[in-house]
Amino acid sequence: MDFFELTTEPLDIGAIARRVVPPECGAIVTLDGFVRQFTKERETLYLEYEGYEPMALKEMEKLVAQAHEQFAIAHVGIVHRLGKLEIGETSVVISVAAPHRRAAFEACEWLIKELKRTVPIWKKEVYRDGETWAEGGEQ
Amino acid sequence: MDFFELTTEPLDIGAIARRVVPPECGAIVTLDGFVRQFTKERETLYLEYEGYEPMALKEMEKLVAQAHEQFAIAHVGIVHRLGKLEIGETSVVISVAAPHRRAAFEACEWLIKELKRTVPIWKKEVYRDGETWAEGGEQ
Amino acid sequence: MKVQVLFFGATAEAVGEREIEMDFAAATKSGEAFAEIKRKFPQLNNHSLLFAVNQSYADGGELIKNGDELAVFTAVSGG
Amino acid sequence: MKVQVLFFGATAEAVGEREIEMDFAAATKSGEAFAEIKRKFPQLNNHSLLFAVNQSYADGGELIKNGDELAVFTAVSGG
Repeated sequence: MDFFELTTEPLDIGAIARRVVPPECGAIVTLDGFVRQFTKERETLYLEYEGYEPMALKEMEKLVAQAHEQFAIAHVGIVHRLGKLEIGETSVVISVAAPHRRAAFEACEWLIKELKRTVPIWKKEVYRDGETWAEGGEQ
Repeated sequence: MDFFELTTEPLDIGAIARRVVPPECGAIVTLDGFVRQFTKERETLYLEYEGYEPMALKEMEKLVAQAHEQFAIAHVGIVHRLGKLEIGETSVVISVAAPHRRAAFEACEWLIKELKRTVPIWKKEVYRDGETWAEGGEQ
Repeated sequence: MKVQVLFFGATAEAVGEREIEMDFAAATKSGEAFAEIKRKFPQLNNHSLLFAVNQSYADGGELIKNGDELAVFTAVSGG
Repeated sequence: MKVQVLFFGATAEAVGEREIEMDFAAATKSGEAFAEIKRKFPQLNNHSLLFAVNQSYADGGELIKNGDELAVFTAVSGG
């Protein structure tokens, strides 16, 4: 029941979390990343996410496999949205179900950190006064 | 934009998470607790949650205030469902928005731990072969 | 001095009531009041109990006043 | 020996192409191939770059084969 997907459609956090529920688990931890309106007082109008899609899916698959090695978790779901995103729209959802919630928190936090380091997806921030491709480590 | 509520209606995780979004934040961490089908190989048919409602709301309010003191977070939403819950239904959602996701993870984990210790809500587990009021510390 | 005493979940089941009225002497402290409730309902001693006065956890030292709302319940199990 | 070279985001913008074909000598290692790409597009040196061969991060030692898919991109910024 693990999954990792790229989509240009809006993300439904609840529906994604629900897909990682196994019968023996009682808690899901979900990270919901979304488009900030302000970054250091500069106002973002919208974002565009671009991915190297086949490599992004492979890297997401590796992260899920590594998470299972490192943490006592049941299932992981990762969905990243690509394309144009308005302010407040969800860009990424990572849901982790585990028998014990400690492992779910740890794995979810590890997964978002690694995703931001390794999965080949880039965001272009479009401001009132210009646009820029964010390069990693800036956030 | 903090909130803490009790309801007998089904919980929409995504809608709850969305309500804690402030414009300067980029991440929400959400804990979604739900009805397990199996606890130590015993099969649960359904659960009934009962709350000492006015005190539960006061205790939730205290937790939110304490979380703001301890963690650099923006907003917290806590909604606990009461009444009869079927397998797989969400019993509690805690969403924390923060400028930096580390604080959101820490605060969310602290809030669910404290909620399970202090907020006067009890669950009755109904099995095929009987029923029992869970008493704290058992989970 | 009349107070309401509330029971929930396992304590409501043990006592067979969700709410009763009890009468205490003036200047009764919450610890004494809860000891009296346990004497009145010895079946409560099968449980590990928590006590509240006016919707806050009690430390035993609160002075009970007329019209107060007391509550007796087991360790909470929400979430 | 022909390979595809892909660019994304900031590198696509710098190079002005999303995909080009390049020709390398037999037994070229990925590190040499990427050095040649940077010589061909010196504007890439304004960026901190990552390299991939066949959709995996490259360590510079991979032997490039005919038909391989190379990619050059900046530090990722998803999430």
